[in-house]
Amino acid sequence: MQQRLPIAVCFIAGALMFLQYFSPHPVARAVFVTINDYWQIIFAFTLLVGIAAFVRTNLRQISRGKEAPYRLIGLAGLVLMPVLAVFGGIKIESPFQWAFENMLAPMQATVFSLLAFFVASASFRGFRARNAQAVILLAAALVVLIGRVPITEMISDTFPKITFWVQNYPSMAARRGILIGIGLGSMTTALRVILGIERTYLRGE
Amino acid sequence: MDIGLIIAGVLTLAIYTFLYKDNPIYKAAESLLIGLSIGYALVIYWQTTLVDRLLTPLFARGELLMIIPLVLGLLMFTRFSNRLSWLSRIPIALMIGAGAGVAIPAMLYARTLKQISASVMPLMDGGGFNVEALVVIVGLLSTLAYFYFSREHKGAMGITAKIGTYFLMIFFGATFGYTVMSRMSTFIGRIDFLLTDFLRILA
Amino acid sequence: MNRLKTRWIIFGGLFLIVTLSYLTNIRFKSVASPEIQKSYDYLDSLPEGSVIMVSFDHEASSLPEIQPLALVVLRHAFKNNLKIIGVSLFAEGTAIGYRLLSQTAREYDKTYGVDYVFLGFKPQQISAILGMGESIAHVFPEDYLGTPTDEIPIMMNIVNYDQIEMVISIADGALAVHWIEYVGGQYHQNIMTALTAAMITTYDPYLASGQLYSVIGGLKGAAEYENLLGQPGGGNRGMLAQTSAHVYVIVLIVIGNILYFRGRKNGKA
Amino acid sequence: MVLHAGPVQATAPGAGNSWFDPATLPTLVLSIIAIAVVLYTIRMVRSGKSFTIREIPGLKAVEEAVGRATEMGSPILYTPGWGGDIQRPTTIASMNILSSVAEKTAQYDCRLIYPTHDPVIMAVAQEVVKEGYAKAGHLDRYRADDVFYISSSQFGYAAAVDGFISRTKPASVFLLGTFEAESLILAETANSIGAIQIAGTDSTIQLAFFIVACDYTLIGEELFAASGYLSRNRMILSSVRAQDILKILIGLFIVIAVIWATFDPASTWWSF
Repeated sequence: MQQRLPIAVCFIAGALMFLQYFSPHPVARAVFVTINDYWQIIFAFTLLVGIAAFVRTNLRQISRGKEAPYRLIGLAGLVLMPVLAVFGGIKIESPFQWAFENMLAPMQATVFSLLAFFVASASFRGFRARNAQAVILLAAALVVLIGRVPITEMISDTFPKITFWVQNYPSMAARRGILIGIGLGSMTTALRVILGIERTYLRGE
Repeated sequence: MDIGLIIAGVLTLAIYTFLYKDNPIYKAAESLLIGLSIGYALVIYWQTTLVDRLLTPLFARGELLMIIPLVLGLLMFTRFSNRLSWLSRIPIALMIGAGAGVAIPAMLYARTLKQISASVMPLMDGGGFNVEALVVIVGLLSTLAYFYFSREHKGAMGITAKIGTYFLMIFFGATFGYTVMSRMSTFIGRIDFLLTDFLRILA
Repeated sequence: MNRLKTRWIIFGGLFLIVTLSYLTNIRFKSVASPEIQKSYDYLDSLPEGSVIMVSFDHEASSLPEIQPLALVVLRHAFKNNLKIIGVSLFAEGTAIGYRLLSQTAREYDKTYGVDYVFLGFKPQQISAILGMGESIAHVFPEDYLGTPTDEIPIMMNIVNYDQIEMVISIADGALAVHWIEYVGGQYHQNIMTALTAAMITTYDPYLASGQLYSVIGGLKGAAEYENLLGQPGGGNRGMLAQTSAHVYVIVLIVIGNILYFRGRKNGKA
Repeated sequence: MVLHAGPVQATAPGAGNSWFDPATLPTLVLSIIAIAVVLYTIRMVRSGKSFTIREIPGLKAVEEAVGRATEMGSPILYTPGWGGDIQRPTTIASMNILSSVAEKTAQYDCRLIYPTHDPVIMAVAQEVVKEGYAKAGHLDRYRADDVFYISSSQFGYAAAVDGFISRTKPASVFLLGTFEAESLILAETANSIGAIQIAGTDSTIQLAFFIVACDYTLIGEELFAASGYLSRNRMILSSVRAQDILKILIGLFIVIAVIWATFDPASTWWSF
């Protein structure tokens, strides 16, 4: 029961979602919409479970005195957003949106922008011409980098042309090879899951 | 000066201190970021999913069938019990199964069929030899050979796979080069915020 | 420790170079690429009063790159007296979309509800955009500010995509693909995108097949468009910084290799 | 933060009342062929045949990475990236690799830290790691708190894992799963503290960053093959074999279509 019921649910959901793909019939559409709706709702609940686990771990560590100030900041942030939403709504110019625009969004954008620095340090370190492959990697990167600097375009249109060619033929061909491989690997994994052979999610106990 | 801008500026700088090394200021900003982002997700999902798609249909419109996802969702909470936690596998199984079911045709269509058709081009074009078509075919087939796992890469297979790795390297190098631009833009955007809005050096 | 010091030098260099070049504010006279020209010409050719839909399909973190892109589109539309319906497929794009739209509207003295409207965000992107193919008011019974959609002047004559000339998706991810595949595919709607530079290659196949009308890509695309509009802005301002950052990365790669070969010569490769 | 789109179907639902959409015929045919091939190889395994796969450079590194962490007395950090959810095939492949890594860390008594952005992945990973420890006979060494959920927000997750890497200074970092822009942030931070990075993903753009920044990278499909190799799971190995058979068929199809196209450019039977 503990194994069979989930496997049966998995199989039925999988088979239905597979079959509906090929059908424009209203019944098939309804199946898709229903399962998709359930999916979204269950996901929202798992988020609640995750948050509960997060709060539990943090409280436990605070009581042990481990990094208590930081843990408290985290929990305060977590509580702040719902409180603002409850008291001021979530529409434009609400305190909730204010907190989003002035606290959360700038921090997210800044973490994202760290990438600029890491791109620089990785370039310095990762493009050394150690062997034939590394030379090709280096050459392709340089061609595109140079071809995409606005100044190069003003000097000559050869580089942008080479860049275009590299991207659209050799590079595109390899990308397709990777995509086909991933597509096949994903497909076989998905099939094992539906057939109940792959039971990673049933592990434990 | 607008208090919001000051907060945003200070938080921006706090994150940047990480580039020097991990430190209490970054750690505090990081904790705040994690907390706020979880709180934000909670509010958004609560409103757009739980209220709009579950609670309103169920209680305001009386769609009794919505009890099913409600129960499935609540089963996730059995994870906190040792005895009943197996029940949470049912909703997980539904999610995994549904995802897998839709993945099979979607993966085969978008990642396989579409890619195959796009690669077929005549080798002779308007009387001349089509170099591009040849490059694409050789690139694709040799990359596929690289991803052939059942046999050791020796002999003809080895050479083909080796050519495949060269094509892969072209792709990786070009993609890296291409993405540098975008990554730099984000940083330039932050500098713009710091110089224009926060420090008001540029007006 | 050496590893960290090298990083600090690299990071510090980037910070300095970008900040300094941003401060100098030298403008480039970049020629518009055919792609940008095509986008510009299309919007320019629409008669006054035509309606376009602008969808803010991006997250807050990519705003730095998205903002100049969004602004050229919105400015061009308002300048030519086109009407704009704003929507968003990402929760995070909602507040930003509304802000950009109302900010640009103020520049051109446009009235909310008459010249433009912002309908807000709907989750379930696919069902939302397909639903609008039947009836926009059905998907968005009220606008972002809570006014019933059928009481808004601009929406009076608009039922679905049939009354809309072009959908422009401003995206930092794969969301615009939905517009192309579903709205372009099923409702034969013209689709244009304004994309972050990293996403351009993802859309190449759609551009090649004609499913996508045109792309305005990255800060560079925004800068070129700004020049066509005759209104240099964020795109242009960032161009020198962009160029120097680019050159900086190239220089780093070269130095990295010089050090590597010198190290190898000295026998410690 | 991304609102979850959920499963997405590739064909536009039509308004028609027929049960079958002819536009999906090629996909259906390929699906049937693919399923048949997979079932065939599964049958072969059931009747006692075993498949082997070629060496993958990144795989030996897994063993090394665990050994190195043990020697240094430092933990191992394993994270599946922000881009995937539990039903994503890459995530499942990553779980299979996690299972063998957990077994090894249990044997050597090396701490294994697993932060994730997805509560369901957290739940499953806890079970997988626990089972790995049980298999190695060291259930007492398992720490549930080391497999934990942090923010579903992309850069909240990135900032947190970054902080974790700089503070716990793991000897080895495994970045296996679906990654987006956070890939390079994590890889470079791991490098800055001198950790070995072993990466693998199905996101093509991020592969480029991993290749440049990481010590070992499993490229796309290699991730699936690796999960079979490490877990010695015969069913996964049979799937790898099935993928290879399909690759041959695809290769043949392309060659024939190209030759056909060369002599008959007007024909389009190969476009779907």
